[in-house]
Order: sequence, then structure tokens, then C-alpha cells
Amino acid sequence: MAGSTLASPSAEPVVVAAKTSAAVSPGRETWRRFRRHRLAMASSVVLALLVLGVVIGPWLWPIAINEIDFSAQLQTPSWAHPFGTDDLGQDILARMIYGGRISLAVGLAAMVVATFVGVVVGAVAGMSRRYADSFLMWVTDLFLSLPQLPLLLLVIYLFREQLKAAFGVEGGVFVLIVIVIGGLRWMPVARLVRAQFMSLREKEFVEAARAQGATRFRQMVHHILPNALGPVIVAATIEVSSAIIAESTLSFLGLGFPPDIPTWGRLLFDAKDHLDSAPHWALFPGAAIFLTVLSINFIGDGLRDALDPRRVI
Amino acid sequence: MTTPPILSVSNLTTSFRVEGLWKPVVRNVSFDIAPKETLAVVGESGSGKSVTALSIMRLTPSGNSRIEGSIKLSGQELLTLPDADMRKIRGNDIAMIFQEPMTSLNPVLTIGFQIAEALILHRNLSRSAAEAETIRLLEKVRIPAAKSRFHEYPHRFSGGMRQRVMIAMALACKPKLLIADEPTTALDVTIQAQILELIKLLQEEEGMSVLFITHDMGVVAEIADRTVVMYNGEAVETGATEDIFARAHHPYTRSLLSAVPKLGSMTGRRRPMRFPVVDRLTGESDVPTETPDTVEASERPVIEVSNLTTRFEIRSGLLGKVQGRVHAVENVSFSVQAGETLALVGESGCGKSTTGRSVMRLIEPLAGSVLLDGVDVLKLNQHDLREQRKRMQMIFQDPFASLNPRMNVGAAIAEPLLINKLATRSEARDKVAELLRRVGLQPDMASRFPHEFSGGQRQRICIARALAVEPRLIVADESVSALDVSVKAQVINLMLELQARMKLAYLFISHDMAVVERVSHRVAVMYLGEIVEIGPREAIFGNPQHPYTKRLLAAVPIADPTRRHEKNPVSNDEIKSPVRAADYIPPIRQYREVSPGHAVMIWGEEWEKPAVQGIAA
Amino acid sequence: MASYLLRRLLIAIPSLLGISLILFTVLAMAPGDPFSEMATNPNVPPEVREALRASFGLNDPIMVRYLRWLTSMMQGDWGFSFASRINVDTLILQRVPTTLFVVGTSQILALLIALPVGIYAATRPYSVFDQIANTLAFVGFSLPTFFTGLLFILVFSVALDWFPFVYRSDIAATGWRWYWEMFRQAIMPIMVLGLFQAASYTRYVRSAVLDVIRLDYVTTARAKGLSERKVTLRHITRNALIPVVTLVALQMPAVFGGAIVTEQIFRIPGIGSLLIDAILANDTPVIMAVTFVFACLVVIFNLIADLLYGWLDPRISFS
Amino acid sequence: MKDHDLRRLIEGVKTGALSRRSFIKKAAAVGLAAPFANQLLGFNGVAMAQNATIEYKPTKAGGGGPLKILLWQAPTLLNPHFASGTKDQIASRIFFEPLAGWDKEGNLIPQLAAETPSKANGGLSADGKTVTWKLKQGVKWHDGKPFTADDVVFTWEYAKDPATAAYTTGSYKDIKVEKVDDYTVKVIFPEPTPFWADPFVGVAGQILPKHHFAEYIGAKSRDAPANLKPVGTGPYKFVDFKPGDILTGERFTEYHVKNQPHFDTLEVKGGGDAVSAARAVLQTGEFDYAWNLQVEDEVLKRMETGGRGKISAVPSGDIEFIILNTTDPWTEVDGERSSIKTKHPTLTDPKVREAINLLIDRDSIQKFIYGRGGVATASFVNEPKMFKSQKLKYEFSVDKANKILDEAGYKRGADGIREKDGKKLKYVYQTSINAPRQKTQAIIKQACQRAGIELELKSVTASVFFSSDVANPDTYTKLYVDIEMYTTTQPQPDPERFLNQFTSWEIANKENKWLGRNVSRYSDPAADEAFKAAQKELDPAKRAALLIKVNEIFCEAHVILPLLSRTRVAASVHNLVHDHSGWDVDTWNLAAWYRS
Repeated sequence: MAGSTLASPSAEPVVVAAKTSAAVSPGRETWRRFRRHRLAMASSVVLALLVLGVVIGPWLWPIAINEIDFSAQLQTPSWAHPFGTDDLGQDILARMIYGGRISLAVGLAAMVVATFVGVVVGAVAGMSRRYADSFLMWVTDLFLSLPQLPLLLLVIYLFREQLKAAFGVEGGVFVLIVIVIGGLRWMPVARLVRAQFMSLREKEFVEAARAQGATRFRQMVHHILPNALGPVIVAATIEVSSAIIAESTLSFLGLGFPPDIPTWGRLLFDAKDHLDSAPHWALFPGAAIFLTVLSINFIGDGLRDALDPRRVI
Repeated sequence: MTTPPILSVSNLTTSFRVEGLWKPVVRNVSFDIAPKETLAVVGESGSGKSVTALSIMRLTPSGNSRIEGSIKLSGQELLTLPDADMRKIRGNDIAMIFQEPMTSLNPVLTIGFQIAEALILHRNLSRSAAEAETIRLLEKVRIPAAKSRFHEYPHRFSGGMRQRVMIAMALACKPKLLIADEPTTALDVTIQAQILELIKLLQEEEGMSVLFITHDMGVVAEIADRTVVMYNGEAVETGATEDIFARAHHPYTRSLLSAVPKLGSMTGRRRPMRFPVVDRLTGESDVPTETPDTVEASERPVIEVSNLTTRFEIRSGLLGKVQGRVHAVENVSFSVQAGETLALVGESGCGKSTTGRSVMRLIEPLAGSVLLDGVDVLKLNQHDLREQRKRMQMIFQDPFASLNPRMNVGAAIAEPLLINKLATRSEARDKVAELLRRVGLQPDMASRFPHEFSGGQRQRICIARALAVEPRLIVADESVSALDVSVKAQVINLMLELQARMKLAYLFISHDMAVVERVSHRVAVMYLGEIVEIGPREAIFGNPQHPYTKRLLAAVPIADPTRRHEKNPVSNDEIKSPVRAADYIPPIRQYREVSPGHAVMIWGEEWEKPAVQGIAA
Repeated sequence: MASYLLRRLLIAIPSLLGISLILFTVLAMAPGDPFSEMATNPNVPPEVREALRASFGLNDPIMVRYLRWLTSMMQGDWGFSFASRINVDTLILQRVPTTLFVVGTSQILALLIALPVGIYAATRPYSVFDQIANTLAFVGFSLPTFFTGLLFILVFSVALDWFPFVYRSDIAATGWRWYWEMFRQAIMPIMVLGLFQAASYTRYVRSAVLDVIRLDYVTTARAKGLSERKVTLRHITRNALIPVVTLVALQMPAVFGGAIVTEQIFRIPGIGSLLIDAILANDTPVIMAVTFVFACLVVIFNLIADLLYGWLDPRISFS
Repeated sequence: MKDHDLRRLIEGVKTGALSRRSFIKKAAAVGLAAPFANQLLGFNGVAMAQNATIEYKPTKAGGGGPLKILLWQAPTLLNPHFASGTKDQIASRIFFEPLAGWDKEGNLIPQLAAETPSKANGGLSADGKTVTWKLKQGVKWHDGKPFTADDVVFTWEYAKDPATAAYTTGSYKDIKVEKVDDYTVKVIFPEPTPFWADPFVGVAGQILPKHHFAEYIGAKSRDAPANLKPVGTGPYKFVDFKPGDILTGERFTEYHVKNQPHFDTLEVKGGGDAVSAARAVLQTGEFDYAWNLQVEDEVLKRMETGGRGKISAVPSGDIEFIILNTTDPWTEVDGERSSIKTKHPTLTDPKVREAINLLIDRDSIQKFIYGRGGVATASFVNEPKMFKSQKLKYEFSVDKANKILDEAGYKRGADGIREKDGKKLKYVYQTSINAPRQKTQAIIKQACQRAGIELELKSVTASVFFSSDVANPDTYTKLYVDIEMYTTTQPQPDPERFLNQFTSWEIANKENKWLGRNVSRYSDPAADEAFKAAQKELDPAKRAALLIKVNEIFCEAHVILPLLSRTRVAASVHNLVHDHSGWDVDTWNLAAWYRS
């Protein structure tokens, strides 16, 4: 083997990579850097606990979410009702476990929609040098300047029945809300991705790929996109938290889930009139939203620092 | 040394905190600088030379760095000085200029303000006095129309002019010591020569000492009285510059010097020559040989470029009307034989890179033809072009930017094979191993990622990637310019070897005349998008005809301190821009054949200015 | 410069037309009509409702209505509110000063908090101060304003009785008492909005400063012997502010658009509450006018942001 | 009580053998409410008394300082004939007055009229076709011009013109108004009209000054400057108005009632939500009065304790009820769903409807949600009391419901939902968005679940739900659901016009663009007949019996399931003496408000 190696005077005398540790992939490296971000790590644990809580919660706390008990109205936390009860005597913990699934799922799914649309639009705009770019940016600006409230009304009214027929009651509303929130929040992602593409497509490694005969699609998917994902991931984590808050605003407008589905946003909204007498009612869903948003934001922060090699951690 | 030194550095150790551990970057470095002396600190990237400079100024990031040892300025210890007193030293007693003139000036403040700031701070001048003094300084650094440029912003200045502004700023308070951290590295050769001249001149006028940090042995030979060679954070050799060049003791110094291409060292040789390789530990050197004759002169050239023209339109105004054009490549013709290296030389903006990219059709040229083995590349549709591209490959300037950071090396090398369906996945794997071996890397490195490799290794990877499709032509666009000298030599050796083995044709694009002299068979000199002179290498270097070629050659620093005074002052001209008005019609050029294969453009009066006269032939 | 401006404005015209068409179609297709309040009132016979719809032109095809709207808009006629039966421009102009005052002040407050905190935190990244500022910023923008607003009311109005929580556009007082009353009633909404905004601005300022702080010219400035304070103020802040200032410029349409939720909670008679009322009452001309003005502002402030950018950053030129 | 007994009593009053007050007491004892009794007297020639509903104590006009009213829905316009919503009617009533208004007991109280027309004073004709109003003299408009019969006639001309696009046009388009002299007008109805107190009365009856609006009749009506700067006869003069925000006024010094009004300035602020409006009055006392507090009583009670104000609730004609759809909302026939040509698969079964009626825990809904805001009822018409069915009763019993369903053959499936012949008892239950309604939905859903009926809850934004948008499937008249719940309003203390929603010709369908008032789509020839008879019947007792019959037919069919008779809830600070009515707007008697 050694004999076949070119015993050339051109061979570089310094042996490769003094750090002889096993090959470190960018993913591993990111993880290593991420772990150093203490707040982000703590947040990951908190978020994992929250997710775990809403997933296995119903087995640990098997109380019906809509069990009305007028004798137990607005009770403060106790052993029977660890998070207290609301004004119909329903158990807030059980409702939060149930609603949390939806809130978290909406947050994640809306993020996926917004990010996907944003990445596609941004990538196409960023790759095209002519009319497609102008047109897509025009559409982006258009969406940015459209007032969202009437649009929400329209979309929900136009598509609710069809989606309900296709996906069932909760499924339909879920799909609708995810589309509505995601569909109206992709613009910043698109702009971000476009800017990234604009700068990356001029990079030499993309030119190198082009010189090797890579098609446009290959350049996009294999070379540009992976390198543009860092900031997108960060934007996406922020998207999750805005979607959770947006869902609560939709509940506020009455456009969200049916009122008997206790998403965290709706719990908070229902609790607001009882803030002075039953603060626990608002406290727990409020804290849940807050913790989720906070931890997701910190995770996003940690990811940004971890993905940006310029940053010294 | 009878006079006490201006600056005395002893046992300087600077450490940075990395992941909680203190890692020394500079170890036990000691040197003195006498009044009016120029001391060069030379070393390759990562040798700790810039950190040494920053340590003297105490500008290393606070909290994450630690400076130990002693730094005395005129006998005063700087390391123990309170911050407020240290600030009085900075800019006043010690001034500093940096490598990147493009980023070292604050873009939102006028240059006048930035210079006057130091004057007001340290010399307590009034605003108007500071302004007058600033204009005087600008004149001193030979900035034309200094008065009117006081209120301009940095972006209106070219790189060379900005570096002059930086120098003016540094001189503002008549410092005892000027630290120049790679001040000419980012500049073109002619501009570099101007700046070096200026520093020398000002040093004499102001009587200051200069600490000159550089990686370029040519610059060292040009400017330094004494030299400190740094390697891996340590000063391995200190001495008078002549001594170091003539009788280097340390093996590293010897390896460094042997790797430096010296302009004129190829006189009398027809073919390119490898660099000698010196063992860094023993200093033993082999004797380089001329490469075998690789040029297949009898065959049809691999590539024939004729009348290639590439322009970029500058649009603005209400309807996006074309206001002007960049005539990046104008009516360029040349051909390259198999096994031959044609060097395209010129300064930034001359169109050499655009020519390379136009040949590759990475940029769509406006007119002309590019025949690759008889097929006109410019007439191919996208699909056929992709087919054709495997016959010509490109190696880029920046090995850090030309590899996808998220793709491992094996995948990067295999990609052209897979794209062009030249191999199955398993075949590709074997091919990658072979290619890695061929460029002097281990096959098991295929699973690693680019950031784990050094610059030279990455460039080898790029070469391996280019070789994967077994091309006929390789366009090497400044492929070795960003590398350290010793690495540069190795990569060039590799390229020469591969040429010999594979009969590759190289289009070698470079601004570095010394390297070009070493590697090329033929040379084309480009100026403002046009070839002003083309011919065999000996002819161009030995018998340059066009004034521009002459100027270019005169500006190259010679890595030999004994030849320092052979050169005459260079002009203050800036590099001209190829931007023309929309209605500009390029003149039809005539060429004169000096000797067989050596053609020179017939030049007009604009080249007959006095400034150009007197250039050493 | 002038031609750049003109070109940008010309490009904006098809944009605005497109926006207005989409808005109009959306509003026309959206459910609801302006007469829902009469719905359960048996005294208003169906024929009357139908006649009213006809008299407001609600039964014409969408395109006809759109063209009618467009032509009158071009003639400077903003339309006629179904709900108030007055001209829409009068309605909007009445709301503008309050919105500008409340939202504008809160933006200023946000900047006054965000700038020093963001800069200070960025010059000491990962210090205790930075971590605390970061955490508070996250707290700031993960609490919905409807919640913080209510909390403020319960604490400061109900429990402590310090401030009123109903905003009055006309205060029956003069002289310093007027200012005092104004201050008392404006402080809570301004704080709610300002703190919310400050949270995100702080993050922006911090990251902008962090980007600038490692640039070469900052080292140059230090090498000149400038004090840290001067380096920060003169060389870092100015450059870092460029993106922040444009960001704020792009926020300006939102300033005009008001803060719907906050205006609702504190009964601030601003544009935001006008829009929400109009939407709830299906008062199409008002929705159309407000949203269209909003869209125009987005376009205009995009342009202003660009110009501002060019003014702040001498590297940008518009020739 | 028999007809002839009543007549005897009325004669007693006429001859003076019986005092008016004791007549009303006797009538009340047999279930006849005061308004009805009064109306009886009116029809039989006994003049109505001036019956102020609050005792006005201040001895001079003015001196009361500012009065601050908070309307959480903000008024947007001030022309009473354009006022689509109560908020606008409240605001315009400050400046304009009708000839007479309704007090909280349903008594007709003259305002611009000198007296209430009656047979005795010759105001009412025997054929029930003409009403003659005597106007109060010496009344001045705010600009000093005198108020005369011309203004009344003009108001009729203004409102009846379709081009004016007045919401009140329904009250005026079929009548004729003649000026008899400067202070007398005659209203002529085309048909005998038992309920004559509609034109020029209450909400729809506010009189406009001819000299300000004469030029702006018809299509030009929108340009009238007075639309925004009202000049009326009311107790307060206009100062400033910002639509959707604030309205200010000052005392009208030449107001036509002596010593009134009490307050010097007036401020009506709008915006926000009901809960915080209640808070601003009850907890912080920033405002004196807030209206229409549709807030859970629990919340209001908490604010009242130790607070600065109190809640007052007055009965009204509003009824919260549920419709069980007997047509099929899920099948489209001739371009419409819920067409009367279809049959609902399960709700056509009276047993199912009866069971559902048993699953509504009206007492709990009242106790835990509405409190003082509503009274549980089984009758669609509850006020005035004489129109309330005494027969209809409600009950909450899951067991009985289960029993009925078992007997009717509905068996529980594996999922616990009952079914028969493959048709599951699974319904969509729709209402508008409003916290108490959503809670009501939750309570009913739970009870239904226990009886093996599954309800899917749906709530629609109020502005969509109550719109007449033809294209929208979510409007309440479309009834594209199985079960629907909302409140409907009976604006006058007479249910005749209100009950037209139980007639077959009012069924909402595609043809009438779903503008028909019979949303339930249920019809019964007997109900139609009774309704038609009532329209012509001049004898109040007989007429009441006919209308009660219409009500009972629908409620006993369990198509209409009344839940609560709503009250109008307002909050005021402790020292404010105010007077609001369920039959007129809150400001109907603003002149008499004072601070004690």
C-alpha cells in the first residue's frame, strides 16, 4: 500500500490534523458547541419534560377534561386538583395536559409549514436571477403588507367545512390553523433564505459544483441549502413560539379550536376575567406557554451560537 | 548596539483561553528595536506574529487572553501600565496599521475625522488645527487633492489609498514606533511597491522605528534591517536581514527561503521548475530539477480561445438603462497545448479571472469562441455543456471557500463522478481513494470534513476533485495565492508533477510574477481586459516590451536583500478601472511580433508618461 | 437620487394596485355584512335590510365594486363608512394623533431601554448582566400583551388605584394638570407596549453590536488610544445602529397601525381599535381604507428605510 | 280571569270607583302585568297617568357636575334613524326624544307628547286605525327654534323614504301622518292595529328637527351636517363626537322639563370589553354607569363586594333559546341545506327532541353562569308577564331522557352513542362566540353525553353569525347545523311582531335569501292561524291568548327550547340614581338621572 503511494517530494510533510480525534462532523461539532450553551441545554431539558408531560400525562392523570362539577368551582390547587379547577369545576391539570398536546403540535406544525414555504419561496427567488425573483419578492411584500385579521376570517370561512369533512373536527381545525398561522408567517423566512441564497450562490464551492456540471437543482439542494440552514433553524425555533402565541390570539378572536378544546391559549383567555379571584387558573397555562416559548427561544439562541463558527463559546 | 532600544520585548508569552484552558500562542519571544530601525517579523500563518504585534499594543481581547513577560517602550514597562496610561501610549507613542485596508477604516466616518480624532485626543489640537494637520498628513502620504478628500468616506478610496490613510492616521502623533501588520498583503504588486516605498520614505523623514510583520520574504528583503523568524509561536531566528538570507541557521528559515520564488531566478531555463524541498527539521534540501518537456506542440491545442469578449452592464436610472459597461474581457485570444501551462498575469480588475470563468462558461461571454478539442463551448446547450465540463475543470483561489463545508471530502471528490455518471457509488469510492493518494493525501481522509484540513491540504483536495473526471484542461484561478510560501511550493510541485503524468493543460491565472516565472511555459499579460503582451516565459521575463509588463516586473519585491537598491521609485498611479461609458467602442488593437510566439500590443501615447520612464529593464 | 426615488415609486404602483385588489376581493368574499346588529330585531323587516344592502352597493359583482372604489379613491374620495355614515378619511384622521402619541411614545421608550441595555450587554457578552438582560427580554416577548395589560390594570388601577385604565382623548383640564392627567392615563399602555417592543429591540441591538464589535476598524480605533467609552459610542454604536434604525423604520407602519390588543384593553381610540371595530362591524370601506393606508405605509416606509440606510451608510449610493 | 270580569273592573276605573293603581294590582294578581293592564285601560278610554319611574329629587337644574357613561361597544353615529345598534340608539337618545318612551315596567311615558293617546282623550279611534298625538308645547330645539307638528310629520317623511336608507323605515313606510294643527298630529294605519305605540315611540320614534334635515332627505341623507352634530330636544346639548370613541355634551338650559337635567356635562366613552367596563364602574369608579354587562354573574358579584358600585338588572324581551333543526342540514336540495323539503334523520322524532329538552340543566345555567342576567324559563315569551305561558314547564333529568330514548328504540353503540337504524344521535351544536354561551354549550354537552348523545360544539364570531350575507354558511338564518342557540330580541312590550318567527310564511330559505325570520323552519297551521287572528284582534285579552297559543305550539313541539329570559344588566356607582328600561334604551330617561 505504502509503495503505491506517490512518494512525491510534493507530499506535505506535516501530518494531517494534529487533533487525531475521530472525524468530527459538522453535526457533532454543532452538538458539542450547543452543549456548552448552558441555558440552551437547560431549556432542552425543560421542553423535553413538557413534551413528555403532555404525551404520557393522560395515563398519569386520568381525569376527564370536561367533567363539570359545580361543587368544585374555582378551587385553588389541592391534592385532588393539583392545578386547581376552573369556574365549571373542571380540572385544570387534565385540561392543560390535553390542550398542551394541541398547543405544542400547532407550534411545531405551523413552524414546519412556515419554514417549508419560506424556504421554497426564498430558495427559488434566491436562485433565479430574473423575473421569478422579482415576482416572488413582490408576493412576499404583498403578504407582509396584507392585514392578517380579515384574511384569517376569510380563510377560515372558506375552508373550514371542506377540511372538517376531510380530517374530522379537531383534525380539520388543526390543519386549518396550522395552515393559517404558517401560511401568514413564512415571509421573514423567505427573505432570510433568499438573502442566504444570494450570497451563497456566488460562493466558490457552488461555482465549483457548477464547473463540475452540477444541475441547478443539485446546486440548490446539495450545496446551498445545507449551508443556508443555520439561520433558518434559528428562525424556525422562534416560529414555534410565535405560533403558540398566535394560536392563543386566534382563540382570543374566536377563530381557533372549538371552545371546548382547552388549548393553553384558550385556558389563558378564559381565565383572564378571574385573574383577581382565581389567579391559579391563569398562572399554570401562562407559565406553560411562557416556559415553552422561553425554552424554545433559548434553544434557538443556542443553535444560532452553535451553528455560527465565528462565535467563540 | 550602543543606543538603547526603542522597544524591548523579552520573554513575551501570550495565551488565549480555549475551552477553559490557557493555550499559549506566542512563547518566549524576545527582540529589541533600535531607533530608526526596521525590524521584520516573518512567519507563516499561525506562527503568532500578529498576536505579538497586538500584545505589544495590549489589544488582545480582554478576559480571554493573558500576556506575560516584559515589553518596554523606551525603558517603560507597558504590561503593568494602567489602562488609562496605556491608552496614551496607543496612537501616540506606538501606532499601528493593519492588513485589511478595506475593513480597518470605519465606513461611516469621514477619513478626515478618523485621522483628526487621534490628533485631538493626543495632541490637544483644536478642530480647525487638527483639520489643517490632517490635510498636511494626507499630503504627506501622497494622497492627491488631499484637501478635497478630507470629508470623504473610506469607500471612495481604493485599497492602496486607504492604506495611505491608515498610514497618515498612524503618523498623526509622530509615534516612536510604527507597527505594520501585513500592510501590503492585500494589495496589488504595483501598489505594494508604492506603499513600501512610502513607509521607507516616511521612516526616514520622521525618524521612527518600524515593526514590520509579514509572511512575504520578498517584502522582508526589500525593507527590513533586521529580521525575526517566527515559527509555531516561537522566534526561531533573529538577525540582520542580509545574514538571514545569506546564512540562515535554523532549518525552518532555510526551508522558508528555499520555497520563496525569486524573480529572475529562472533566467536561461525554458521549462518550469519544481521548488526545492527542505526538511524543516534538518534544513536539508534536495536539488530541484527542471520538469520534463510535457508540451505536445505538434497536436492541436486543447483549447483555442479567439476574440473572447465579456462585458457586464451597469444599469441605473428610471428604466434601468445601461449607463456603462465593465469591459472585463475584450477581444482576448490565446491557445494552450496539452501539457502546457499558459499563465495569465495582471493586477486586480484586469480581467484575468473573468477570462478563466468565461472559458469555463461560468460566466456567459458576449462574443468570441472557445474551442475545447475543437468543440465550441460557447455554443453548447446546458445539457451538452455539462457533458463538456468534465473535460475542463477549475481550481479556485480560496480553498476555504471552494469546498462545501457540509460535505465530506470523499463526497466532494466523488461528486463530479456521480454527477457525470462516470462511476457507480462503489467505483467512486475506489476512485476517491486513488485520487487522494495521487495528490499526496491518505485515502482514509475521505470521511473527514474540509474544516479539519489545512489550507494546502484543502487545495490538494480541490485538485483531486478537479482530476476526478480526468480533464484535459485545468483553469487554476489564483490557486496558490492564498497559501503560505512553503505550502505554496508543495502545491505547485504537485501541479507540475500531475502535468507531467497526465499531460494536463493549465491556464494558470495569477498576480504573483515570481510564481508565474517558475511554473509557466508561456505568459499572457492582461491589462484592462486586454492581453497586452503574450509569449514564451523567457521572452516575457527576459525581454519585456510593453510598458505595463515592465512596470509589473519592476514592482515585484525581490527576495534578496543584496539586490534591494537595484530598483527605482515607482509611480503613484492607481490601477485604472475597466468601466466605460455605454457608447464606448473599444479601439481595434494591433499586435507586433517581437520574436516567434512573442507578440506585444502596440501602445499609444498614454504609456509615454514620465512616471513610467526609467524603469529598470 | 431623484430618479431612484421616482423609479421606486413607479414600481410601487403595480404593487399597491395588486394589494388593493387582493384586499378588496378578500373583504368582499369574507363572511359577514354590516347589518348584523339588526338581524334579530323584528322591527327591521328583511326588505329593509335587503334595500340597505342594495343602496350600499353590496349586491354588485366584486369587480364592479372594486372599480368603483378605485376610481373614487383616485379622486381622493376614501369612501363612506357604513357604520358611522361619515367619510372614512375624517374617521381615520380623528384616530391618527392618539395612535401616533401612544404607539410612538412606546417605541421611543422601547428604544430608550433597548439601546443602552443592548449595547452594554453586547460589550460584555455572556456576563451576568448580559444573561439577565437576555432572560428579561425573553420574558418580555413571550407574554402576550393582553395578559400583561390586564395584569397592569389589576395591579396599578384596581389594587393600588394609581392610574386610570380608560384612556380619554379629551381631558377636561388645562396647563400642567392636563399633562399630569395625560401622563397618568398613558403610562400603562405605553409601558405595556414599550416593554414588549423593548424586549425584541434589545435582542436586535445586542446582536448588531456583537456583529460590529469584532470588526477591524474597532481595533483601529482602540489602537488610536481612544477610551472604551468613545470606541463604543463613536465607532461601534454608530455602525450597529444602521440595521437597527432601518428596523425601526420598518416598524413605523405598525406604529401607525396601532397596537390592536393594547388599544382594546385600555380603550385607546386609535387606528388599531378602529380597524378591529370595523372588522367586527363588517364596515368594508373603513377596513379597506385603513388596510390600504397600511399597505401604502409599508411600501413607503420600505423606501424610507432604504433612503435612511443610504443616508446612514455612506457606502450606499442611489445613482 | 274571564273577559267580562276584566271589563267590569275597567268600567270601575272609568267611573272612578276603582283607582288606577288598584286596578293594576288586581290585574297583576291574576297574572296581568302592569303594561298590559295599562294598555287595557288605554284601549278602554282611561287615560294613562304620568308615571315617572324614579322620583326626581333635585330642586334645580344643573349643579350635578359631570356624568360619565361607559359603553363598551362604542357609538359610531348619532342619527337615530341610522342607528343600527343599541349603542348608537343610546347615544342619539341623549339628544333626540320620541313622543313617548317605555319605562322598565312597560308603561308608555310621554316625552314630547303632552299626553299618552287613549280612547278617553280621543287619541285612539274605535276602529284601531288612527292615533292622534297631542304635542307638548314650549319645547325648544337646542338651537332655540320651537318644536312643532311639522317636525313630527317631517320625521315620518324622512324615515319612510327608501332612499334615506333609515333602519326605522319599517315603522313608517306603511302609515300616513297628518298634521292637524301645530301641536297635534294624526297617525293613520292601513289596518286596525292593536299595537299602535310604535311610530314616534321609543327607539324608532325619535323626532328630527325639520329645519336641519329638510334638505337632506332621501339619497342626500348621508351629507347632512347634523348627522354628526345633532340638534335635538334632549336634556343635553351636543359638544363633540369622535365616532367609535367619545361623545361629550353639556346641559341644555332650556330643557322642557322643570329642574332637569341634573348634570352639567356628559361624557359617553366607548370601547373595550364588558368585563373591564364593569371593572371601571364597580371597582375603580372611573365611570358612573356602564350598560349591557353580559358578564358571568360570578365575576360581577366579586367586583361589587367592597367596590364602588352596584348592579341593576331589569327584565327585557330578550330570550336565549335553542333551535332543534327538524330539516336535514347535511343534504343539499335545490342549492340549499336545511331545506323544508328534507327531514332530519333523527331530530324529526319528537321523542329525541323531548329527551334533549330534558337534558338542559336550566337551573344550573342560570345559577352558575347568568345569575342576575337571566331567568330560567320554558316559555319563549316571558315579558310582559301576561304573554308568558303559564302551562310550559321545564325539568332536568338525565334518567328520564335515557328512559325516553330507550323506549324510542335508540340503543347505545360501542362508543356510548345511541343509534337507531344506523342513525347515530350525533349533532353539531352552534352558537355565537360569547363566554357564557360557550359554558352553556359545555354544560349541555356533558348532560347529553350521559344520555348517549354526542354534541360537537361550534362557535361562530358574532359579526358573522348574525350577518345576512347570502354567501356565508355560518349565519344563524342558514341553520346549517343540527342545533343552534342564540338570543333574539323582542323590542317592544308586545310580542306580536316578535312571534312572526313562528309563522310558515317567514321560513328562511334560499328564495328569500335566508332573510325570513322563521329560522327553525318548523311550522304548524294552527300557529299560523292563531297568529293571523291575533294581528286583527283588538281585544287585548283575546289577543294575548292567541299569541300565547303560538308560543306554546312551538315550545311543546320541542323545536324551540327556551333557556333563559334575559335581563338587561347595568352597573352604576353607588350615588347615581338612574333609570334604565328593558323596553327602551338605557338613556331613555336620562334627564331624570341625578347624583344623590
